[in-house]
Amino acid sequence: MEFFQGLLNMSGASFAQHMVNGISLGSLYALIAIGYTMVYGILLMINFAHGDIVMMACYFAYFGITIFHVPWYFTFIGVIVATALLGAVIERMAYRPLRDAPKNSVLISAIGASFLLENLANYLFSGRPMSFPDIPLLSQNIAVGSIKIQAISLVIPVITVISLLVLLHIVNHTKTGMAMRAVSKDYEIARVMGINIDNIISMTFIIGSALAAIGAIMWGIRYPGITPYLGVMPGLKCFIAAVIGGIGNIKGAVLGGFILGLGEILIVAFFPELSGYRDAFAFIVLIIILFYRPTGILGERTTEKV
Amino acid sequence: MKKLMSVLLVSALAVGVLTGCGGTKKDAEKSDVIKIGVFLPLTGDNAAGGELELRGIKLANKLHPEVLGKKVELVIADNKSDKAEAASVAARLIERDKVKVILGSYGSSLSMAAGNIVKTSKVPAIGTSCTNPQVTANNDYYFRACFIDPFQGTVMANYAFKNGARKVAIIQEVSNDYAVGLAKFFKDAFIKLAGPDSVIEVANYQTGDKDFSAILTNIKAMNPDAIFAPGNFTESALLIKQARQLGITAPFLGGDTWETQEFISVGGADVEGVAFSTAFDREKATTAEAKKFLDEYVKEYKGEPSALSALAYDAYLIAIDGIKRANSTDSVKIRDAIATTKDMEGVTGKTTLDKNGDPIKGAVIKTVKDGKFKYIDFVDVK
Amino acid sequence: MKNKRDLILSAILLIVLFCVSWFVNGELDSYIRRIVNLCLIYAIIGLSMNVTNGFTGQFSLGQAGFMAIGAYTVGIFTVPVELRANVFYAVPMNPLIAGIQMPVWLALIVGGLLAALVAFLIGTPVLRLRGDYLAIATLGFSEIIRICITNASSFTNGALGIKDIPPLNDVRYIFVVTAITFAFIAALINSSYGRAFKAIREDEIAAEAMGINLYKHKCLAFMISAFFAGIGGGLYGALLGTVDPKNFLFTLTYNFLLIIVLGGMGSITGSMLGAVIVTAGLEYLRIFDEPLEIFGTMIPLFRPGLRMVMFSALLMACVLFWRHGIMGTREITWSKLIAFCKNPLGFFKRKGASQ
Amino acid sequence: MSSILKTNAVTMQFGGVTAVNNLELEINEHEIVALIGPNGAGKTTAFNMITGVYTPTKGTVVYTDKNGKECDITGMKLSEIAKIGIARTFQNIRLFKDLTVYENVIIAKHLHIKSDFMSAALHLPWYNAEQSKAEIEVEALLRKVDLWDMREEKASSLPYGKQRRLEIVRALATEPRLLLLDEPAAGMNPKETEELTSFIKEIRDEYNLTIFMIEHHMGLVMEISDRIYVLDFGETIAKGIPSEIQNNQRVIEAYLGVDEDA
Repeated sequence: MEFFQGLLNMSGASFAQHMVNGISLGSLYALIAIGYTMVYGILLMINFAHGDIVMMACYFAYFGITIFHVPWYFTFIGVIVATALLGAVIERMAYRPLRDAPKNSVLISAIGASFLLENLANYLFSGRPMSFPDIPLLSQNIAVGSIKIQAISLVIPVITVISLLVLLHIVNHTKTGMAMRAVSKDYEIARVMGINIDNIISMTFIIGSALAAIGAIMWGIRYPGITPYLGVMPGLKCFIAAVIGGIGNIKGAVLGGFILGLGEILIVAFFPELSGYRDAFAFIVLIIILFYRPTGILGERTTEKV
Repeated sequence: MKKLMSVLLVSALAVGVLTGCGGTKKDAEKSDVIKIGVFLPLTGDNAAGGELELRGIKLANKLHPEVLGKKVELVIADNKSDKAEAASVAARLIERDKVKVILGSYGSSLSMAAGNIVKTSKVPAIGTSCTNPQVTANNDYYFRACFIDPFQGTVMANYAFKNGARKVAIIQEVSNDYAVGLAKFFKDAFIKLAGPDSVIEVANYQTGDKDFSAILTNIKAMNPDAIFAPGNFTESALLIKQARQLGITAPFLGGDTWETQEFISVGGADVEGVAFSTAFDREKATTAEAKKFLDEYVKEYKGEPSALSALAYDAYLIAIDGIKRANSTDSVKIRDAIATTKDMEGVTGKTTLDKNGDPIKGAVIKTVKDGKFKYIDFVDVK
Repeated sequence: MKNKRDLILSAILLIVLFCVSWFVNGELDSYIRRIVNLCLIYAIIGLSMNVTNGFTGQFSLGQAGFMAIGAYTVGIFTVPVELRANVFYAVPMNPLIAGIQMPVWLALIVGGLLAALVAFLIGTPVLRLRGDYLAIATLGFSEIIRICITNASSFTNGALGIKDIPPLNDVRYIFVVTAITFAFIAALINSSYGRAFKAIREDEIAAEAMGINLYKHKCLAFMISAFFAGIGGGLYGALLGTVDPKNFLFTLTYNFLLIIVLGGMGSITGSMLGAVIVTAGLEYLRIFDEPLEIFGTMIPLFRPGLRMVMFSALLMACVLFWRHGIMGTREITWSKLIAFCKNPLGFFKRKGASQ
Repeated sequence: MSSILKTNAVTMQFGGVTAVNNLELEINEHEIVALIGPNGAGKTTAFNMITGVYTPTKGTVVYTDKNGKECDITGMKLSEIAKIGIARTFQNIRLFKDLTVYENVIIAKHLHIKSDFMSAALHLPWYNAEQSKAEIEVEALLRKVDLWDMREEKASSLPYGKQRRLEIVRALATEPRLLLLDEPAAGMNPKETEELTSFIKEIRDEYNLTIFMIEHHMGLVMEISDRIYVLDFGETIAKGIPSEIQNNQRVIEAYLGVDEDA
């Protein structure tokens, strides 16, 4: 059957290659999804602007290295700081004023923020793509037998796991983390208990955006074309990854990221005819998951009080 | 209170629309200027191409500021790489600014969106680099300065065949009209040359995709002699980069969109040795106009001019030439004159428009060498 | 009594407006015509979006997808058969539909119905979701629709899009469609079903306890919304004369989001106002894209792109400082207008107090 | 007297916790029955099982409709329950806050509108007929409970007592046979409670209802209820007429016990 041609004549080598591709893409999704899920976990709102924060971080890196010739390791630190600040600012401007507003207003505000960032980038940096600075150390190729892999693709999963552990530590074993969990459970109570909600939420955004920056750097090195709309698709897909894993659940985000990354690669690997539909895959998975397990794979079920 | 504000806002905007947005240029009918409208994507996906073409047009206007003793004034409008915008902008140029001729746009679909408007309001338009045959097909008021995809596709197919390719793979940006059209013409032409099953795979990706490892891994397994990958320069550059990383050595072939600095800056060393068809190169700068263009361009903008700028420059010349021969500022007369353009000496050679309003001109094939675009070959129409 | 008066007044207004549209169509240039047409079409879609987001309180972002369905139906079926070979030059048109040609009005209705059908199919899984989940899922579906259109070349001509759609830019025609849409939705909202929608928006559990079948009514609202979005999309396609998948990126939906947020979620007259302000406003903001000279010095600020920055900033400002938009959930009614004419200042004082 | 609602050993478990265990209720037509018990005894859970908010883990709920036909309504959808003539109010008032008093009540008439949305949207004769009928009934109802003068007020702007009353009126508008009231007197001052007491009696007779209510206010309960069920930790610890309950040892313990803890 012609349709399954992909399945039949796939050599072991290409399959291995596909797996490698999938894992490297998946870990990238996972890395960005963590930031998403963490913000959602605390605020119970989609930070639509997350993808665009990633985009901005890429531009920061570009200006740091290509324009101001700062060595890349310094630049990256700078980028993370700058992006974290950006995140805090966005929270201050777009979300804090709506703290007690209906959910939909917050959602619209989030969409507005992302739309604003895109247009701002478009206006400031023009629509012309810029090339993410090349870091030979990370972008070089490594060949394992017939399997080719980029150095960065080995780094990404490590970074992902590290950030995962760090984040888990922060959330579970630090005072801030405890406060965060309190806020996510019920911020009226948290307020009464004397937690400064605003600081905690700003903190959440700072950490989330820092993660976005790390993700952006990895993304930029792997896919070095920077445009104002760079963040849109990764943003959506990583959100979907977070939902699949169970939004608000940090481990879930990682799981979701890998499912999505591998899925996207393998669907094309097995059914080359469907390559044009690849971007639809993420959404279809999303809808299936939402249908059968609205709270995601690792998310706990909730019942409404009447 | 809010309500009051709202009412004020409404009226303010409404007034603004009727006066402000429309009447910004009161001198619509000054007799000593001829207005030429330029609608190009200056923001959005196609901004890069748009800017390059704008350079060409501005340069042309600098070198040929007058016609029929009147000053030529450019009215530049951004169509945001968006069709709805393109249509509004075209209407605005015609109705508000009373332009006699329209130049643009980069991107065939954008040009097509304006097609109906120029047709119904009888103002001639000259496409700069919209290579899709549909633009001028059954539209008497649309012309263009560039060759069209069927020709471009055939050229690349011949080139591939001449260089020993017998089985090729096509990777097309499936959501890009330009890429899909070009891929089709290439496929037809190549199958004619190398037999029915010489195109072993047609893979698709969407505009904005960043990861191509999956389709590339599939194609690697088929190991084709060459890969034809028409599409936006950003995506194409990333595609080629990843192909090289996966150890695909087959040469990449593409279309004229690749000739932008971004293609090289994003693609880096990996895009060395690709081949693509385009309209112009220094090597073929035979005409006097071309010399002038090259010198001025280098002075004005530093760096080598791209074919896009050259084509835009020629589009302007075609318009001026038409107005001169029509010896009138009446759009319809100008249109008739443009339709009969013959051996108009421009930067990309002598331009003669056929009955569709498409120029009969050859194509240049270029490659990338040491981070620069390099001339390989010239293919004339046979 | 009061009702009769309102009916008569509305009828008069309608006639007046129709005459206006007649005038616009005959007397004004095609640029103004185009803007007016866009206003009307955006109003239709804004209204449709308000049915789900504003009245039923279901935050859906699928409008672009439904528009695409409508636009493509009109595109595919109104292109003259003899021109089709020329349009579908890459992949020949599927024989199933190659022969079918429809008048615009029929194509519009078919498009609307198709959109409604799709909405029905989508509704089953999606409408169980709440808030942002629903938003993201509907957004996902509109992307899926777009991707399918991109790939189903033999029906939709893929990325090459459909050209040579007989252009429809008669303001009167579009005005009539808008008027019908407005009337229908207004009547629906003021009917028992409309109140049921509002009940769902206010409190789903209580609404259910009142015997309102959530799924049935949500789905109904969703389908009606899709239907009119389809109609609007059809007109949009016919106005442009050419459609391709890139027209219907999900960012298109944001325009209508701004319209209903600015006009007021859950206000029909608000949506109309919003549509006019946003569409006209976007044209007005165009001056920000043009280089501006003051006393012969270029202001570097003004260059392409600034306009869209303003646009998005407006959306933000609107949500942050003006959450209820111009109308909130109120409506402009004849009685209010009359009260206003009688005593403008007092009218606003009262309003001010009530807020 | 014939039964209108029966529950056969209904049990509700959340995870490991048993909120209600083997509840055996029987409510007869035209009765006022009260369900009392300390906080967390599972009273509201019982309500939610009857009205289909929750599906019982086991056991069945049987309802006798107006033609005297018994039907199993276990786990039936809340909206369906309302259609067959069981209306309820909520512990924490659930009015349509941003809508007017009038709208709140007329919405309840929607389930009696037979015509489809098309004829509704086009305001076709048969719809208009139904509609005006509904309007007349609502007006009558609102006048009766003297809320008519404030029909244009937003529900949320009503004083608390009135909101409680409005919620009951809204439930009445669905023309139920069985009315479930979840703590109707909660948060009311003595005067409001007085009014409520008479109000409940009044509507029971006026609309020939059966009323089943959860209530903490013993004065009210003892005064109006014909029979009382007492729940504690999900178990039915007593049932009977008010006088029996008043001096039932276990009930007193249950309450005193709670009082001590509190």
